[in-house]
Formats: sequence, structure tokens, C-alpha cells
Amino acid sequence: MRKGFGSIILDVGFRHLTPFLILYAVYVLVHGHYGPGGGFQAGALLGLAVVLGRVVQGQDAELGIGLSGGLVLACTGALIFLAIGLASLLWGGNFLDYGVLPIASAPAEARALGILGIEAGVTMGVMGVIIIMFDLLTRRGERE
Amino acid sequence: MFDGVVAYYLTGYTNWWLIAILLLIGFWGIVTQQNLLKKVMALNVMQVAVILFFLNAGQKAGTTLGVLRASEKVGDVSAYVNPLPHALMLTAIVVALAITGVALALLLRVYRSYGTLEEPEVFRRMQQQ
Amino acid sequence: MRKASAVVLVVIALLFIYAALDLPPTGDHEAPAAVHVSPRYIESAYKETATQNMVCAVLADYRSFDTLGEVIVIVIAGIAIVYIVGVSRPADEI
Amino acid sequence: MMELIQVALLLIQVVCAVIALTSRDLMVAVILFAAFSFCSALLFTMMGAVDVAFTEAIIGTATTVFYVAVIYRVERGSSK
Amino acid sequence: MNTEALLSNVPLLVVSVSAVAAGLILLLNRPGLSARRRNVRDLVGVVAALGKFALVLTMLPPVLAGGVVESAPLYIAKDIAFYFRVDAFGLLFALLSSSLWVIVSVYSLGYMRSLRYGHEAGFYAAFALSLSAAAGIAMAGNLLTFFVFFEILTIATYPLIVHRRNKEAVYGGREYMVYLLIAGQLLLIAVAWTHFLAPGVGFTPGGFLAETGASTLALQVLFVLFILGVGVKAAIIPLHGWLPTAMVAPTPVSALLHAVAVVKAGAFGVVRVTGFVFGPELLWALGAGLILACFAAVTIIFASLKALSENHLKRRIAYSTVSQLSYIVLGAALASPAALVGAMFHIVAHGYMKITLFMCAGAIYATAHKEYVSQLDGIGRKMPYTMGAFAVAALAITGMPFFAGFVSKWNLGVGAVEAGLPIFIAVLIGSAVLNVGYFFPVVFQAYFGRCLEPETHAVAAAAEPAVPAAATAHHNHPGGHAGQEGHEDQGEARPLMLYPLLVTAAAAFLFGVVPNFGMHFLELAEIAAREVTQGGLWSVGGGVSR
Amino acid sequence: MTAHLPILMAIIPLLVGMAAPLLVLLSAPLARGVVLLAALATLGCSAATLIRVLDAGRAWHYYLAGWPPPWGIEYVIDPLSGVMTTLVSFFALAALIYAGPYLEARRALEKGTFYALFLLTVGGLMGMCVTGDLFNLFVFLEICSLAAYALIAAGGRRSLVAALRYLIIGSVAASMYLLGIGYLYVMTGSLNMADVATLLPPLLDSPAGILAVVLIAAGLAIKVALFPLHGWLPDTYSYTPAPVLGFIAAVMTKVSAYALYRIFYFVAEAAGPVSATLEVLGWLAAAGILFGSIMAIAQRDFWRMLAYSSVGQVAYIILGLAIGNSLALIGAVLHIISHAVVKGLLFFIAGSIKWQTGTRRIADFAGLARQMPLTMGIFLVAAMSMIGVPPLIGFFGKWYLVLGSIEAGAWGFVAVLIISTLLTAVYFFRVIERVYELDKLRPEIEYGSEAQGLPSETSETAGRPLRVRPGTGGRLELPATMLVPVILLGVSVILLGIYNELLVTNVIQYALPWRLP
Repeated sequence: MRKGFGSIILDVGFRHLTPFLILYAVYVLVHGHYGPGGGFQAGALLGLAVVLGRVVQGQDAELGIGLSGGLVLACTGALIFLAIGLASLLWGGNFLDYGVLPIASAPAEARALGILGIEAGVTMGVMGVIIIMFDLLTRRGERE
Repeated sequence: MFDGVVAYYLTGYTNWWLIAILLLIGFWGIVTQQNLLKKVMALNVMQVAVILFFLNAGQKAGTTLGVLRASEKVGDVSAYVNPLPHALMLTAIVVALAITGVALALLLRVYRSYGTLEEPEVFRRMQQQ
Repeated sequence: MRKASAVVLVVIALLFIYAALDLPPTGDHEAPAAVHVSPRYIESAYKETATQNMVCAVLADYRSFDTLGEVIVIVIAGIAIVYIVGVSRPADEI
Repeated sequence: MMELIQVALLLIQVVCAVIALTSRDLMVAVILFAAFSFCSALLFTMMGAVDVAFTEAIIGTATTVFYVAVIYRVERGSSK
Repeated sequence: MNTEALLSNVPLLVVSVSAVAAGLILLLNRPGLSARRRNVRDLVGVVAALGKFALVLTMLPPVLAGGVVESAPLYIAKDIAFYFRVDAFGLLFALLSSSLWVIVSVYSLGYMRSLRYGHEAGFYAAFALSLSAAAGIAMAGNLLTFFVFFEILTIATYPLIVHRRNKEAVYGGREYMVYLLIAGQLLLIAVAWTHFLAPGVGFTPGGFLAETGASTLALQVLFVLFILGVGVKAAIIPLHGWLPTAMVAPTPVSALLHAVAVVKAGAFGVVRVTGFVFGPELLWALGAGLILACFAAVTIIFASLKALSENHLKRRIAYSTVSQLSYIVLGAALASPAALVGAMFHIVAHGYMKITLFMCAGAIYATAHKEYVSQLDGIGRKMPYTMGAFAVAALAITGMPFFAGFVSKWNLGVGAVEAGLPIFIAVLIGSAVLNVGYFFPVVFQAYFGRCLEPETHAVAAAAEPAVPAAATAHHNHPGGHAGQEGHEDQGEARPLMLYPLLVTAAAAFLFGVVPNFGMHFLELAEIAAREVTQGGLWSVGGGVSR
Repeated sequence: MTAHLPILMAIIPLLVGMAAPLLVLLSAPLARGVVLLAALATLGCSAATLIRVLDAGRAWHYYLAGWPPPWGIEYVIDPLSGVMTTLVSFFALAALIYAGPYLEARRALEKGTFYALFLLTVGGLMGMCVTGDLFNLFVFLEICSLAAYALIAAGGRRSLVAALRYLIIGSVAASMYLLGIGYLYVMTGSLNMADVATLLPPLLDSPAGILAVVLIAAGLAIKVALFPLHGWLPDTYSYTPAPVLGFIAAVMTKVSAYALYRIFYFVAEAAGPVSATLEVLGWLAAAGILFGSIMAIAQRDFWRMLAYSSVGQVAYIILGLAIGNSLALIGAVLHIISHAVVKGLLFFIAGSIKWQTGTRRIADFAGLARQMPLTMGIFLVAAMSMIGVPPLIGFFGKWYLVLGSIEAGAWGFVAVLIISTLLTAVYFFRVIERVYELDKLRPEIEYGSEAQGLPSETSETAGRPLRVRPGTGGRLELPATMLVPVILLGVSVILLGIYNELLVTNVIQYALPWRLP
């Protein structure tokens, strides 16, 4: 996708579409507690938003996330998840036992927040991976 | 539409049967297709069949999706679908995506190395080198 | 060969279909899967996790470790693709 | 009624899968596979698994994009 | 049994001394070693041999007093101890192997330095390891321990056999491995099966399988497995194929294979199996005793005939070994008290006699580069001491009175009568005649070569006058260091080779006159035989008569 | 923190694996240090857990996220899983040390992704060993498989095809396993192993139960590379980079065999269709033992020979499971350990040979004993253990298997075990002869005489010139970092053999299913 499908209409369309896409992704993430959706879907949407940018504007449009950027994003996402799990060890619970985290008054509330936290981690991870996958699968490679 | 035993089996078991057939189509594709990309695709079909199997197991007739209505604090077991298979299958589906991604990456490099995706041809060219 | 594999496939299909008769019918409220473990999720997911979406509660709390595995699998896929495609290395090495 | 729709969708899936796996043009295969994936998402919804359906819809898109990306890089034909 | 068990770590030490020596030798080795460090490396083996011999000797008094030395340092498998139990019979073999190791290690220094084969460190290390295994076999107190050392011995001798690394050596090595690995696996089944029938039972004088209540058929199959397992090492006739092929090895190795370690371990194993696992009674109740005795008799005669037709000196001695070993098997099969004494003593006697013969052959090869009997014309004039020792050993092997071979053969004969099968005496006599037939031409040719053809036994007998001369020469030897230089000019073997073989020749004579000299071999054999037969005389006719 | 040892030993590799690509952006040596430290910590955690479990005398249940078992996921560490995790983490450490020189000249990105994938494989295997949940087992199976596919693909262009084929076959296997779990779930409504074990017995003897058992068995048998389903193994093992291969060959198939053991004996209680399936597996294993050994003899490539040897040796474990009495199960577990140690060692040695001389054909091995005496000495020990020479560890695995077969009256299996030992000896002695140049005809040596003093040792240094890889500075032996794991494993082959009884009575004894005495 070195060149992209860029035309003025697509370009403008993309510019106007992307904020809504990102907004929707955040909504999906946050609304996961109350309806269908969650971290994975949000991450995939965000990733696809970037991919859309690549398709429209060509691969030179890095949009701030290159190969190592994607990798860092993906690993950080997973690390957030793990860190939240390990944090509950510090407060005396078992691994991933968010109920003990001192972030809300009731254990159930703490659990809800914990779920949100790890969903955020999942979002980052999935977003990074989708970008990496698209970038590398479309990268032009020479015969070996 | 149907009555009695026939209806019982058709409504209760057709899903299981078709899922089994879908699974076997995937398996057949992996065994007989020579194009590596199609093998990966057949693998996807198989994985979807397994996912369908679990989700079908979680169905309960006349229930609604697994989100509590805002008014309820304690769910009614007979009113909501079994959420466990859904959670499991979310994991399985993501695993399937991961596998597909890695498979496609390998596929791409196999193509760059051997110039073809037909398995017998790849083997032939491997022998030549 | 092709015929033989087709025959084998049909036999396996018949086995699956026969074995399926042993399973509870679709939509059965009395199926083991519907009565054994899952009722707790439906009944007390909100009480225990303050989350209305019980799938989300199961996914990210009751079985959050599976989800951790899921995230790790997908990140592995990313790292693996970088390792396979993104890193250039000599063509033949072991 | 719901059961019949499920059965119909499953049948469509079976047909899609068979055609996708036997077509000679990989692009055709991918497009049919996208249809297959869409049917799956519909079916998941009917089975009450909206979350899974949502995910499948997104993943179906992503997978299709990846497949197309790869097919751009390789030859489209398939021996069978 | 009123034997007294003495707990001690000596057996473990005995085994580990040579294993540690093997490790040290390998560690001290590196390419381009200076002469001094080479000497240090080579001395390790000799020192270890002496140390080991001393350690074994310390166990002699308690065992002679009717006790056993026991040691069970650890469990080697579930419910099975790694168990050493040094009884009279085990000590006999341990004494034999450790005393001969001292001699052979000195000899091999001389031999290996004469013939530059290279890879000496590996050679000495494998040698030491083999001796470790032999000592382990001698002192093993149960079947699994026995098996462990039996297999170590197989593997440790392989590098020795292929040491020369030419085609014959490698083929010989392959054949050796094929025979012995298959045998080892059969023995493994037998050991495992026995463990299943009688869990955790060690060697018991008089056998322990009779009490297990296993069916006759099962016991018969088990016996066949055991005999196939240990019989390959003992070279009973259909299983002997590897032994002549393995003659390609350097001579100290042949000496080791034949006199000390491998085949002796096999023969030792046969006695252990018949006397301490099955027991004489069960052996004959199964009908196995007679069959085994017949196989032994056939082996004795057939191998002697083969030896007659061999021209290669070492191969001739090798067939002699095949024949002589079956004396031990015969004694074990007859299983009457005297036969067992004969069999056990023959392990010792044959050890000393055969090692002398091999060392002589090696000395001839290393000094004069002669391998074939037909090349030996007149060599006795060049190497009088060597050939003298050869003559002594040959005489001893034929069973001449006042030589070691006689003691064992006499006892075997008595044993055959005791068992009610005097027919086997004929086998002993026939074999003695054949022994004369294949050894004395060699001696005769060596001293009177070119003058006479070694065709008939009568002529061979005429060579006997040479023997006392050689024997006297030996008796002069302790004070005869000064004369050594002169002999070397005339082509006598290097002192490092000569002294050992003179010592063993002297021993072959000495044990004929005073069988209990020094190490009480005959007494040990008698104690062991008494234990096995439980003081009673068992006859083919019916049961034990005490 | 000791209360969380079971989870720490699975999480530390995952955590550091995820952090490795980030750490490597900071500093590559730092990343290596942290990674090695993590492997060490994992080993420490699993050893400590094992000791604690043995002291307590009962399994250690750890509830993840604090939810009790049928609803949440639990970790169960009993002596068997403790042994497996210790084994896995030990090999992880050894392979990471061994991998040092391989990675020296690589770009940072490759180093980081390598460490990540490697540690994630380790984490996946650890999770598989300790989990008490059927679905969680699947997830961790996929974690370790997926990371392993990528690692395998780094061995050159042939390895790409091998990896892709392994990926497809492996994913089919995982899908079959998942479907089997699905059947169990539909029949019992639970995914927890202990819970399923209590619910399953009355339901098992039905068509669906049989199908579930067969699917799980087939899925895991593919992962174990049991005879007719072994197709992926030889190619994969032939083209994988050595440090990875040493690890994968050592533990990956073993952990799958362990999963099979756990599900068949602890979840499904070897009865009904399970025992019938086990019997079939037993005969397949017997065929596989012979097939693997014979194919190994036919190979000219050392790595491929070892790969086929693996096909044969892994089947020993399944044979032990199939016989199923306590002795045979001890044999199977001991053989898991013994084959892991020995095969890992052999692949490390194969990699060393390739590293040092650039060859992997047996025909080119002449003179290696002069070039790398220490490594080849250890190779001898490993080969002897593989053949089954006492008192090395390899013998005792076979010893218990033979005892178990005799107890079960399965004389056919006894014969197979014996024949396989001989075949193993054939293919290893072929290599040994080559390595020590026994099959090369040498000119007859001149007789020396004493007059020239001691004979020189020219014959030990003459012969074909040594082939040394450029850049090793003419060093004969390996770099120390590669030699250390090799020596470590070589010593453990001997020590484990001599002290195997301690292992059996103190650990493996307690790893048998509860219904056995």
C-alpha cells in the first residue's frame, strides 16, 4: 500500500470519519460493562482506524505509529494487564483479584474498575497488533 | 410446521449436525487443498465450526442476551442466555485471529522464498535447492 | 485416494451425527451446561462485579486469566509477525 | 422460526465454505470467505452471543483485509 | 546360615577407586603432553590398581571367618538397593581381578609404549573403568546391581577392542557390541522378571527362586534368558562368535577380556545364576542342569578342536579360553559341592594361567612382531624367560599335577562323580589331551624350531625338559635384575612386560602346590560351595543327602 | 509472596517476555540480563513450589482472581506438575544461556522479539503444566504453540515451510482438543478438571463421551507426535535453530504427553472408552517406537536422525501410559524427565557441532573427537543413556517400563522395548564410530623402539585438518556460554541416573493417580 487509494474524496472522508471511529471505539470500551463490546472490539476498531488511514493515504502516512511504535503499544497493553494482576498481589489478593484493590469503596465496584483497567490494556494490545499485522503483511518484500 | 418426533429432532439437532458437517468441510479442506492459503482458510472454517459448537451449547430457547436489564440486580436464570460459552469463544476467536495472522506472515515468506503457494510445487523446489 | 478420503470423511460425519444425538437438544433449559456452572454468573454477576454485561464479567473477572492468555496470544502474534517478516536475516541459517 | 433461520444460515455457511475452498481464484475464495464470516456473525447474534458476533464482524473485516493484502503479494490462481 | 554381616564402605571404595582413576587419567590428558606428565598420568593407573588390591585384601579376614561384608549406599531403583554383598565367592573374583589388574597395568605400560597405538589416555581410562565394573560384578549383592556393572563392563571394553581403529578392530567391535547388547537386553528381561517374582531379593546361597511358586515353564524360560544373558560373555559354544573376532584388540586387552574381566564375568555370572538365584536343587528339578552340562561339555571339546587348527597364536589361546571357561560352566551345572569348588577355583586358576599365556603372546608380538604359531621357530632361544613362562602356563592349563589347573580339574572330576555323572570325567581327560596337542607344539617349536615339525603329541611331550629350566630361570629372577640388559640385546621383552608375566607364571605354579597361598583362593571356594549346597551333597538321584 | 509462588512461576516468563521488546530498545545487555534473571527466578519459583508441595503432602490449589473452582480458574500443583514445571524452567534457563552466542551479532529488534517469543513459550508450557482448567489448558497450549511456530521459522527458508505445516497441523490438533473439551462441557457443564472428574464417570460410556475422548486423544497425540500423526516432527526438528530446538525437543512434546496423562488419568479415570483408547494408543506407540528407530537408522543427517529418534522415544511415554499400572506410570514419568534431559542435550550438541564446524551430516563428523573432546565425551554419555546403559537415567525409565509390562503380562511390549534398545544402539554407534574415526582405515602403525625415548603422540593430532568456524579465533572447544549448559546436562544425566530412586520415591511416587496404591 505504498501509494494508497488516495483521492480527494477519500482523503476528506477519512479525515471526517476517523474522529468518529475513535470516539466509537472509546464508547465501545467504556460501555463494555453495560452492553456488548469491550476491550478487544475497541482495540480492533482503533487499529482498523489506523489501517484505514494507511489504505487511504498510503503507507507513508505513519500517523505516529510505526513498526516499533506498534510493538511498544502491543507489549505495553499486555503489561498493563499483567501489572493490574500483580497489583492485586500487593494488596493481599490472589492474582487478578481486583476486589482487593483500594480504588473503590466496595469490592464489587473495585472489580468493575479493575475490569475497565484490563480492558484498556487489551485495547492497547490489540490496536498495536492489528497495526503491526497490516503493516508487515502489506510491506513490499523482494524475492529471497 | 412439523410435529412430534421429527420436529423435535429437526429443531433440536439440525444445528449440531450442520456444525459437524462444517467442521468436516474445514478438515477436508486442510487435507485435500494444495494451496497453502486455502489450507489456512480451511483452518479458519474449522475454527468457526468449533466456536459455533460452543455457542450452540450455550443457547437456551426464548432467552435474551447476556446483559442484565438496568432494573434487575439478580438475573433470572431462565431469562438469560448462558454467558460462559460466549466468554470462552471470545478468547477462541481471538486465538483464531492470531493464528491466521502468523500463518499469513509465514505464507508471505514462503511465497517470497519459493515463488509459489502450491504445496507440491513448494516441496519440489525445496528438493531442488 | 480421493474416493477413499471422501468415504472416510462421510463415515466420520455419520459418527459425529450419531454422537450428536447424545447431546442435549439446542436450546434446552435443562442441559448440564445450563444448570451446572453458569447460573451463578447470571444470578450474581452484578452483585459481585457491578457489571451488567455478564459476558464481560465472566471474561474479565471470573475467567480473567483466560483473557490474559488471549491478550498474550494476540500480542505473540504481533511479535511473531515482526520476528518472521520484520527482521531480515540471512536466507539459510540454522 | 428462529431455529429455521439458524439452520438456513448454517446451510449458507456450508455452501460458502465449499465454494470458497474449491474456487480457482483466490480472490473469489476470499470474498466468499468474507460472506461466510458475515453469516457467522449473524448466526452468533441469533444464538444470543452479541459480543462474539461483534468481535467476529470486526475480525472478519480484519481477516479479509489481511487476506487481500497477502493475495496482492502472491499470485491469485490456485490449482484447484 | 550363620554368616555374619559386616557393614562397611570398602566395596564402594573398591569400585570407585578405579572409576576415579579413569576420570583422573582423562583429566590429566591433553594433546602434546610432556613426557613427565605422561608418566604421572600412566602412574595413576598403577597406583590405583595397588590401592584397589589392598582394599580388597582388607575384606579377606572377615570373609574367611565365615562372614560377609555388606554395603548398601543407596537405592538404585524403587525397592531395589544398590547393594554390595561380598561373600566368599565374590571376594574370590574380586581378589582375582584386582590382583591381576596390578600386574596387567604394569604390563600394559610396557606394551603400549612399545607399540605406538596412540590414544593411550582413553585406553588406560577404559581399562580402569572395566576393572571397576569387574569388581562391581564380583561384589554385587543383587541382580540389578550385578546387571548395572555387567552393562558398564560391556560398554567400557568396547573402546579397548576398537583401540587399533583399523578395519578388523572396528568389525570386531561391532560384532562384540551386537552379541553383548542383545545378551544384555535378554538379561535385563530376566532381571526384571526375577524382580517381579521375588521383589528385592538379593543373591542367596542355594537360590531363592524355588520359594516364589512360579510355574515350571516360567522358570525354564527365565533360566534360558539368564543363561543367554550371561552365557554370551562366558562364550558358551553357540554364543562364542564374538570372542575370536575380538582378538584384534591390543594384547593387554585380550588378557583383560579373557583372564580378568569379560569372560570371567560371564562365567562368574553363570555360577551366580545357578548357585545363588536358582540353586542346585531347582536347577536339576527344572532339568536345566544336565542340558547346561552337556552344552559345556560340547563347548570344551569343540573349542579345543578349533584351537588345534588355528595358526594365529592369540586366536589359538582364545579358543582355549572358550574351552576352559566351560569347565566353570560345567562345574556350575553339575552343582555338587566338589564341582562347585572346582568351578570356582578354576576361575582363579584359569585367570592366572591364561593371563600368562596372553602376556607372553603380547610380549612376543611387541618385541619380535610375530603373530602366527608358524613364525615362532626358535623364538625360545631369543626370549627364554618369556617362553619359559609360556611353557609353565601351558602345563598348568593341561592340568598337570602341581600346577594350578590340576586343583580345579581334580575337584571337577570328584564333583562329576558326586553328581552321579562320571561320564564328564572323560570330557575332562579328552580336553587335557587336546590341550597338550595345541600348546606344546608352540613351546616345542619355540625352543627347537626348524629342527622338528610339531606334528604329534609324542614329539610335543619331548619338549617338556625345557620347562624346569624356564621355571628355574624364573626362580632366579628376583635377584636377576642385573642380567636384564643383556637379555634385551638378545631380544627379550622389555622389563615392564617381562616381570608381570613371570610373576603370573610363578603364581600358576604356586597355586598348584599351595592353593591357599596368600589369598586363600581354595578356602574361599570351599566356603562358597558349602554355602551353596548348604553342607549337603545333592545328587541327581533324589534330593539332598546331608 | 510465597503464597503466590504457583502463579509467579507462570507469570514471570510472561511478564518479562512482554517486557523484553521494550527493554531491548533501552539496552540489549540489560535485556539479556533481565531475561536470564527471569528464567532463574522461574526455576527458583518452581523448585520452591515443588518442595513446598512435597512437604505438605497434598496438591496446592491456587484460585485465580479469587474465585473458587467451578466458576473461576484454579491452578493445581501436585508433585507431577511441580516436576514438569521445574523441568521446563530448567531447560528454559539452559537454552537461554546456550543461545547467547547465536544472538550476539543480531539486531536489537531480533534479539528482543526472540527473547519475548522464547519466554512466552516457556510461560505457555508452565501454564499448561499447572492449570486445573480444561479451557485454560487450551489457551496456554496456543500460547506456547504460537510462539514456538515463530521461533521455528527462524531457521532459514526450509524452516518456513516446516513452520507453516506445523502451524496448520498444530492448529488442527488444538481445534480437535477444543472440540473434545466442548463435548465434555456440553455433557457436564463444567470446565474445571476436578469438577469434571466427579461428574463425568456415569456419562463417559456414551457415543458423545467416546467422541470426546477420541478427539482429545487425537489432538494431544498430534502434539506429542505419536506415530501415525508424527508427520510434522522430522521436518520441524530438522530446520529449527539449535537453541530453540534444544528447548522444544526437550519439553514441548513431553508437556503434551503430560497433558494427555493428566486428562486421561486424573479427569477421565482410565475406564470405559478411555482404557480402550489407551490400548489403541499403546499399540500405536509400540509401532511408533519401532518406526522411529528404524527411520533414524536410515538418516544421513544427524539432526534428522535425532528427530526420528524423538518419534520413537516419545512413544515410550505413551506406552507407559497405555500399560497403566503404577510401575509403568512411574516409567512413563521418569522417561519424560530422562528423554527431556538427554534429547535436549543431544540437540544442544548437534547445534554445537553445526556452530563449530558448519556441518550436520554424519558423514562429515570424522575427527570431531579430536576437535571437541569434551563435548564429544558428553555426547557419548548422552548416547549411552539413550541406548539405556545403566546407571544413566535413560536405563531406569526403560527399567520401570519393562517391569510394568511384565507385571501387565504385555510381553509384546517387552519385546518392543528390547528391540528398540538395540536399534537405538545401531544408530548411535554409527555416529560414535564416525566421531572417533573408527571407520576410517588408518595406516598400520610403525613399531616404535625405546631408543628414541617416549613415542610422540603424533597420531593423536594428525589426520584431516580441523574445520573451525571463522571468527572463533581457532578455538577448539565451544564458547563457554554454550559449553556450560552442555556440561550441566551431561552431569545431570549421570546424577539423575544414580539417584533416580530418590526422585521416584520422593516425587514421582506421589504423581500417580489417586486410585493407584
